[in-house]
Amino acid sequence: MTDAPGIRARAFAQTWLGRLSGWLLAWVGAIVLVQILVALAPGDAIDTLPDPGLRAQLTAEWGLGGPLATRVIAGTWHALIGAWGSSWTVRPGDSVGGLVATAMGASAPMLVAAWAVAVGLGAAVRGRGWGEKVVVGLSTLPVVLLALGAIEGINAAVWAGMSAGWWGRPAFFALPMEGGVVRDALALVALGVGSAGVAAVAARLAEADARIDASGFVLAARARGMTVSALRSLKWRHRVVPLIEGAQAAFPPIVGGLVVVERLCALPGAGDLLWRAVEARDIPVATGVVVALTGTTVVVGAALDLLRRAWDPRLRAEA
Amino acid sequence: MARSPRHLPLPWLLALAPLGALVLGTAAAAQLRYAEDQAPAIVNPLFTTSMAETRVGELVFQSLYADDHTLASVPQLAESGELSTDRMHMTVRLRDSVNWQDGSPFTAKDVVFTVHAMKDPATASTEAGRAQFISDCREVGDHAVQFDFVRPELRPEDKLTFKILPAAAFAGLPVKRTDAFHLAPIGTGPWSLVKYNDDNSVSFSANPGYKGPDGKDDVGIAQITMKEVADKNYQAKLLLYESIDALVRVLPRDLAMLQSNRKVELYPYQTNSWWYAGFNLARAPFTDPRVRQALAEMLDVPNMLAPVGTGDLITGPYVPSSPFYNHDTPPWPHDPAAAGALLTAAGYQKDADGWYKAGRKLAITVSAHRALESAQEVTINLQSQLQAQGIDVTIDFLDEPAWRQQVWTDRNYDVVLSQWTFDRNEDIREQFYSTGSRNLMGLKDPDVDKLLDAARDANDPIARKTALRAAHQKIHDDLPMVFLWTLDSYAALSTKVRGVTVHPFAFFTWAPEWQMQ
Amino acid sequence: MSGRGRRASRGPLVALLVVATIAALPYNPAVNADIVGLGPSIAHPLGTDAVGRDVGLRLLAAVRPLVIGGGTALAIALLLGVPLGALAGARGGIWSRWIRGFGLAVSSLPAIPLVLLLGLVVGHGAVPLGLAWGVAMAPGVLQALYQRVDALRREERLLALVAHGIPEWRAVAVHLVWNNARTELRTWSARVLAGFLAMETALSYLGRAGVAEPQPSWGNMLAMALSAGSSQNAAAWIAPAVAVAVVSAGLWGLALGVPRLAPGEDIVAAPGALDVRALEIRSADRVVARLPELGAPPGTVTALLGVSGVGKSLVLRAIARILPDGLRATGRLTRPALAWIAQDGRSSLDPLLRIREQAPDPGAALARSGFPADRLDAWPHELSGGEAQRAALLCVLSGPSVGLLLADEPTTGLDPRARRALVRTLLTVARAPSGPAVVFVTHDRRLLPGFADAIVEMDGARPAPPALAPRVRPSPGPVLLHAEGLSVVAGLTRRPAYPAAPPILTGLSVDVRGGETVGLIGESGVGKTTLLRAFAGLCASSGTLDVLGVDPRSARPKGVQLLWQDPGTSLDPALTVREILSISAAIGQGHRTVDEALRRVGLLTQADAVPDELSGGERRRVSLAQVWLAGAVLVLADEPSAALDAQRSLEALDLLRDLVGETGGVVIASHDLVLVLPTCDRVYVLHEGRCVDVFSPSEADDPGRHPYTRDLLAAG
Amino acid sequence: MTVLLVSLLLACRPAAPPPPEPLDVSWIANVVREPAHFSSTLEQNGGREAWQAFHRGDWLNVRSPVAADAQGAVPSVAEHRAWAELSVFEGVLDRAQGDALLTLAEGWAKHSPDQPVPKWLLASAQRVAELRSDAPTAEKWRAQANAAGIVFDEANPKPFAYDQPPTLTIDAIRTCVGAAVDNGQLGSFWDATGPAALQQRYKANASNVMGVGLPEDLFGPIAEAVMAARPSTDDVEACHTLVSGMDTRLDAWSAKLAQGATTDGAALLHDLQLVQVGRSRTLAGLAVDALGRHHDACALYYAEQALDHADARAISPVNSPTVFAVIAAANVESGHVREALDALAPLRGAFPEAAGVIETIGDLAVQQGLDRTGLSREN
Repeated sequence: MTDAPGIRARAFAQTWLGRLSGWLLAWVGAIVLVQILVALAPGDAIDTLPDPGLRAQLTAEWGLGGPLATRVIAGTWHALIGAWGSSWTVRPGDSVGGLVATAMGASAPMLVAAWAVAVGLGAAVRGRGWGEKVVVGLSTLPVVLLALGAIEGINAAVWAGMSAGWWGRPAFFALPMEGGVVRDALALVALGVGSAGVAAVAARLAEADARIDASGFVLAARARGMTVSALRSLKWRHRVVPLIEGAQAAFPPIVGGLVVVERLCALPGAGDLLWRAVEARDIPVATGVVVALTGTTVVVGAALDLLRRAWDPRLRAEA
Repeated sequence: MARSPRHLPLPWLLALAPLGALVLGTAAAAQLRYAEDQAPAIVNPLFTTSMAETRVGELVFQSLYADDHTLASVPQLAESGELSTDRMHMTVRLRDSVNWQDGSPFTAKDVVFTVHAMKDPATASTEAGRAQFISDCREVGDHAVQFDFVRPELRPEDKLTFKILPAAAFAGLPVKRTDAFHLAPIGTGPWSLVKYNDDNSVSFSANPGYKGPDGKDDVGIAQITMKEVADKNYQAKLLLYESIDALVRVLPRDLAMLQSNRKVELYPYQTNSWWYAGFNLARAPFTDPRVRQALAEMLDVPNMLAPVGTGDLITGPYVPSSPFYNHDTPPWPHDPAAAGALLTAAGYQKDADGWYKAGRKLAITVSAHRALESAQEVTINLQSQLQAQGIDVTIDFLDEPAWRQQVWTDRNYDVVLSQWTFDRNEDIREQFYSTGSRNLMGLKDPDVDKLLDAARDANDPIARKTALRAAHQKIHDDLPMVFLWTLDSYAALSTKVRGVTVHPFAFFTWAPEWQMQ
Repeated sequence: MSGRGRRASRGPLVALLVVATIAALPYNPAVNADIVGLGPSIAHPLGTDAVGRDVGLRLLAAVRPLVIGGGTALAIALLLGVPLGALAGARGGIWSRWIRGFGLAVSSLPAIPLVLLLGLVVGHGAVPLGLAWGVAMAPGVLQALYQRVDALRREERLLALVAHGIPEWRAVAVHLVWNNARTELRTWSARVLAGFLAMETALSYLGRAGVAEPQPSWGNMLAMALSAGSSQNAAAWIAPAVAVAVVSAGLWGLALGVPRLAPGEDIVAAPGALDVRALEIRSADRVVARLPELGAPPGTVTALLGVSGVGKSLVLRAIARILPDGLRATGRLTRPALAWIAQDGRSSLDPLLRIREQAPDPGAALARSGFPADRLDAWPHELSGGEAQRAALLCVLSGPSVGLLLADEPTTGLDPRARRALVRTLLTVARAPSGPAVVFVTHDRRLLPGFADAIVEMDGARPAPPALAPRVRPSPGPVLLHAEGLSVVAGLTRRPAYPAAPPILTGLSVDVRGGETVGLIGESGVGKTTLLRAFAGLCASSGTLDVLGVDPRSARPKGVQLLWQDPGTSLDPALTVREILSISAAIGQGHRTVDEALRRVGLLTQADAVPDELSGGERRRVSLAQVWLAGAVLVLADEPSAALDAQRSLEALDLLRDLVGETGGVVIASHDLVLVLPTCDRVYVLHEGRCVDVFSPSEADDPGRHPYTRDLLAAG
Repeated sequence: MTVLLVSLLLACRPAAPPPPEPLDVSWIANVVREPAHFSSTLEQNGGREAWQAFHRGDWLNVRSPVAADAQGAVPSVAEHRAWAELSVFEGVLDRAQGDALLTLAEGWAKHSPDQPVPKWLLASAQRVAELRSDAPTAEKWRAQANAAGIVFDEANPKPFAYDQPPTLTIDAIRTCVGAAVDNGQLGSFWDATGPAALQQRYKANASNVMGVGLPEDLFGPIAEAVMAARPSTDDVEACHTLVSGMDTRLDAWSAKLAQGATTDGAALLHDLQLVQVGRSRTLAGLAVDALGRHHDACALYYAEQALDHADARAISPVNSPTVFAVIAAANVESGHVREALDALAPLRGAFPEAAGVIETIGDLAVQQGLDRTGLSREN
């Protein structure tokens, strides 16, 4: 505690850089895992390519003849340096990097917004009695059920109203093909609510609230007769770390749910691209998307980890 | 409960904000949106295998001659044609005012390139058969091409209907499926492909330089969008919901719903198509005709058709309305007992849980294309029927690449469930001739070959009809496949699209005359 | 397993049996074109689907892939996550870092994309799906297990179990994981299953990598029913949708379900000087504390005294109206504006704010509280115990004035000098002009003279244990422990840590003979606990060390037992007293019986209680019984008097002496010289990394004592 | 969210269109109001079978028992209606077959220059041209036929006898003229004049009682409303407007009918598909009319509109045989010969005389594809 500021700053930087490099290592590890999976595929997926010339060219390009370790290392290296090759079947010849970047760009707003919905809802409904029960209950429904229910339900209702002459054809009708902003909002809510992210956040907050409520400083404040709203302003600071942890826990399921929602709601994006790549057995594209999604998870995880540490002096001291 | 604004759940506002924006939003611009089960993988007429590709090709490309409204061949890119007296050569004068969609002029070079590409073995064009009648072709000036024929041709303009590609867009021969061209095709057609969108839709816009027949150079619909909607049932709903304007193929069971809607009109389309379950004739146990017949007689085909909708059962490679259909050919009876006897004769023994031969259970894999409509219901039915009679059935739904590889290239399958669609000529030669390029089952029957040759060489309708009716019977007896049915086949278009005439095969041939209200 | 555990286990078992039966039902997916898309009828209660199969039967048969796939996922997740998590948690350090790093790498792969990719590799079906999902969920299980086991390790429970003689693997597997991480296991099992259901439904619905027709799955039933169009049987899509919703919600309920107590209900307080009448605090089934009368005029100091577990703290909290959930107070109460200071000063402070931010305008309060001004910018976790109490006081004093200050055991954990100083400060606060009334809880009678104006004694709800006969000191037996030139290093490892940490105690020479009780005295943090652990072979040390004839650094000496500062540390909270003791009896190879032990420590009636249901004193006695049953020859007791009132601590020490017998030795580490001196044959005073004084009780008044020793003696 | 969505939806509310003026077909309204009366009337007259036969297109079997009891001398109204339908239907078939035959004969030289025109074709072409009073064409083919050695047996004309009794059976006209002239094509060519002969036959009888044509009968009021407004050129767009207008009125009428209906009446209305049948008959009438005026595109449009596509492979009350015949005829005329065959397929079993038409048109379709390469695609 008596360290000179310089030493302290250095220690600080060291820990933070250490955390960051840990996350980076995790990402590399994840890429290696992906590469192992791909390399283990029985009968190379490339065999399904109709063009023998292209097959030979790609086999050489990807070193597919070599032993497992070579392929994994080569694959990981390519993934790391961004040499993701070109698409085989989804958009034959297109650069995977470009395809994935476009798709990730399309998905990013949805991902972030849905995540915000999950975290925000989880935080907003926490401790609101029936509101919490209903929203958390809804959030335990699978994304597919929520999205489907919303799409079919809204379509049926709008169609019924149109048939009865109550209203004309709204611009968003025929979800998910037309949809526009309504579809986006629906996908957003389905993804945010349905990935159990709300439940994860609310559960963490509930746990934290119980802990906070039982902690001495809150009791002391209550004993002094602090009002509920004043207490809230006292407690919010302590809900930040659990909220960050909840947000961290909520993110990967949302990434997974992205695939489902983009398919169901006919939205272009990384999930949709992955799906199509898998359908068309386009290994480079599928691998590229998974690596990119993994990267996103890692970046988000790392950012939140550092944020958490920045927020709580005790964690800072621990590091 | 009153709550200060600070505590209003922010995410709800976030979620609702776009809804608010919607109030200010405007409807989509007028354009023709049509749905396909699967977006065409390749927009290159040299490699067309599916109907979706055919339809897109019709929008973007033109041929020397094309069908007019009476389905007679009339010049499209050609100006005129002159057949030599021995009918072995033809000189086609090309229209000289036509430009490719990238602005370069259309010349004789392009025609010669296209023909050479089609005939080039290294290119392996799936349309090679259409150029077989041409032995050679060469430029005679910028806007004239001379064709030499293999045999005397009576009406070569009826065959010069393949799409023409721009030579300058390729690096020469051979042409590859993966050439960049397939994503940014350049044609002379009424529409040009603008973009493969991220949602797998494809946008087309009217080609400003389009030169139509008889000086009709303007196109009624400025924008066309092809949307990929995998779920057929959903396509019908989208049409009802006015989210798309055209549906190229309606599921039979949706017909009632669509026709009761006053905003939709149905057009018979693509009616010459039929389903089959084909056996791999090169693979045991299907090498044994008794096994094939046993399987055919085990199947209760009407039962399989029931979930799909209404259709006609068939006994051979034609739809019943075809002039070649042999109405005297009886269907295989649904007779499990007789089928059992056949299997016994083929050396199988019935055990408590199935048919065995040399200790191995009779088990087959049925492969079907994922995009085949209602394939799931049909395969489930087929599987259930055969399993009830002691034959193990595995279902394998294949994606487009896997289908092309396993079925077309490797012939690696037991039984395929698929559908063929023919144009009005109903030429089954490629499917059943022993060296036919689409003879996926591998049928090799000299009698069938003879009949098909006779039909090809026939120069009067009666002879061709007679030969093909005999071929129908023969193919039925050979049993390379169980012929299943033909379905009610309609396209549906919104009444907003006016002036619609649908080409019975290529759909969009006369689309330049369509208008959007 | 506790009684509650046994009662609760029947429900899930029955449910499991039902599910397994449903999954094992034979199912033939035969189609029938004659009954396509029929609505519900008697023959088909849920109607038929688009190819004429009974929807109800399919609904049931769809359980099978869920059971198979979910089971696979669960097995994989648990098999990967539990051992790794437990290992990381139990070992800590580099192990935990690498294992958790691996978990992080796996968990960075979002599950559904991973499953899709894996589907390319291993194909479709319930088992590959389960495999992939299991791998994807394993990091979650790992992390949860790690956190739980790590927390238990930090509470030194693992150390206590190992020191008690339980093999490490068994301590981890049975006690930490199975007995104490069961909530995590249940929660994560439910989450794995719920997640599998969601993913399987989604993929089967979307028709890729999920369960493919004709095998039923709720997802593909939904897909077929919806694609068959609205004219078909509506039950065909409603039924699977409802099934998914219900099962998913049920599983999540299992995963999230936290039993919640009814919120506490307080008596209404009238303003005025503190006056409590007929206060009764009750839980759902019993009265947990009772106080007939308490009054405190401003400016006075009142001590609330009573044996451990009598409910002193609850009374304070009832007055402050901050009773925990589930408790309820009745009676009459008037009170002025008040402030309350928690037992541990640090917990009274907001850990996320610097002291300056919590007491924004310290001014005169700074001097009154005695908080050093140069520490105002410190974080609470950087303060020592005494500083923290003063900081809490500072916060109270710098706030709006109060008429009553409630302090809950403010002196616990403080060394004598700090304790005296704090008491003086509290008195100053009370005596100041218009100072508040101070009511404080303590079990330490020695604080009271010259400090408390009034003493209120609370009666225990349970009878005190019988008094013990005075002890006769036997003559010293053989050497049990011999240490010479010993240096110890802090940290829980037998091998010196890298980089080498400086020893916290050096040059120690200690001898313990049979029948002796030896005290190690020093203030908090001097290294008493570390020294005790070094004796038991749990900490690294250098120098000569011989315990019961062996060097504990190379082999665990049999017959050495540790008593932990918190008696609960060595008690598995999931087991009953009898179960805990029978494990100890097994360690002692059954020479002594559990019933005898219970009788000796006077806990026969509490044999079926779990540790949480016992008071601190009772827990202490259970830990003594443990030590006796394990056949302890040398007992190393760490602050055995902590959290006990003086009478109880003496009783405990006597009981310990009694249990060890005439040939056994006892080493007591304590900060309270005065308390342990009467019990000890010899006392080693530790100060600033060295042993500064050694003496027997009779030599205590020797003027040649080290000044620090004199200081300690004076604190009493 | 829901509230917002609904309010948003309501904002899209369309301006209410003026209510269309409903039609009134009184007897249907009566059926719906008093279904029991309708049923008993049907039973009393023993007309149930006749009604069913009429509506399934089995026109030859429309027999009224009442009329039969009266020695069959006077055909019942139902029978005349059936004859009227038949005459129209046969007329359309005749038209289709005649067109096909002439085109086939004309195209022979172009598509099969190496093959002589078959004798049966020469004979038939000559006969068709004669029947159509197309003297130059008839003369051309007669010359060729004569040159080929075919002399038509004028002494034994095929049954053109307009004065024969209505008991004339189908068998009588199924005689193959080809057999007389060319043995080689036996069984593949039917008397091209059969339908024409029949049409004349039924027309004569039907018109005796109640005049010609469909529109004026059962669903006359519906037809009257549109007939007057039918376009004077072969303009499909105009037809579309016409049909849309009719549909709007029909929908309004249908709604009005439903309002006044008893439960049984509504069920009967639904079972008998009276509105749909009326619509279809009206459109069929329009189609026949358009065909008569050589408005082929319009005829095709009307007929396609008349068809119940959900059950387009079967003759039904909605899918009258005439509709199929019109589609075939219009398609043959516009060159869509193969498509004409699709339309005729449902008639194959029910109308033996259609088999000849189908063969002829089939031959034409084959002929047109002689020089083409066929295309095939998956899916």
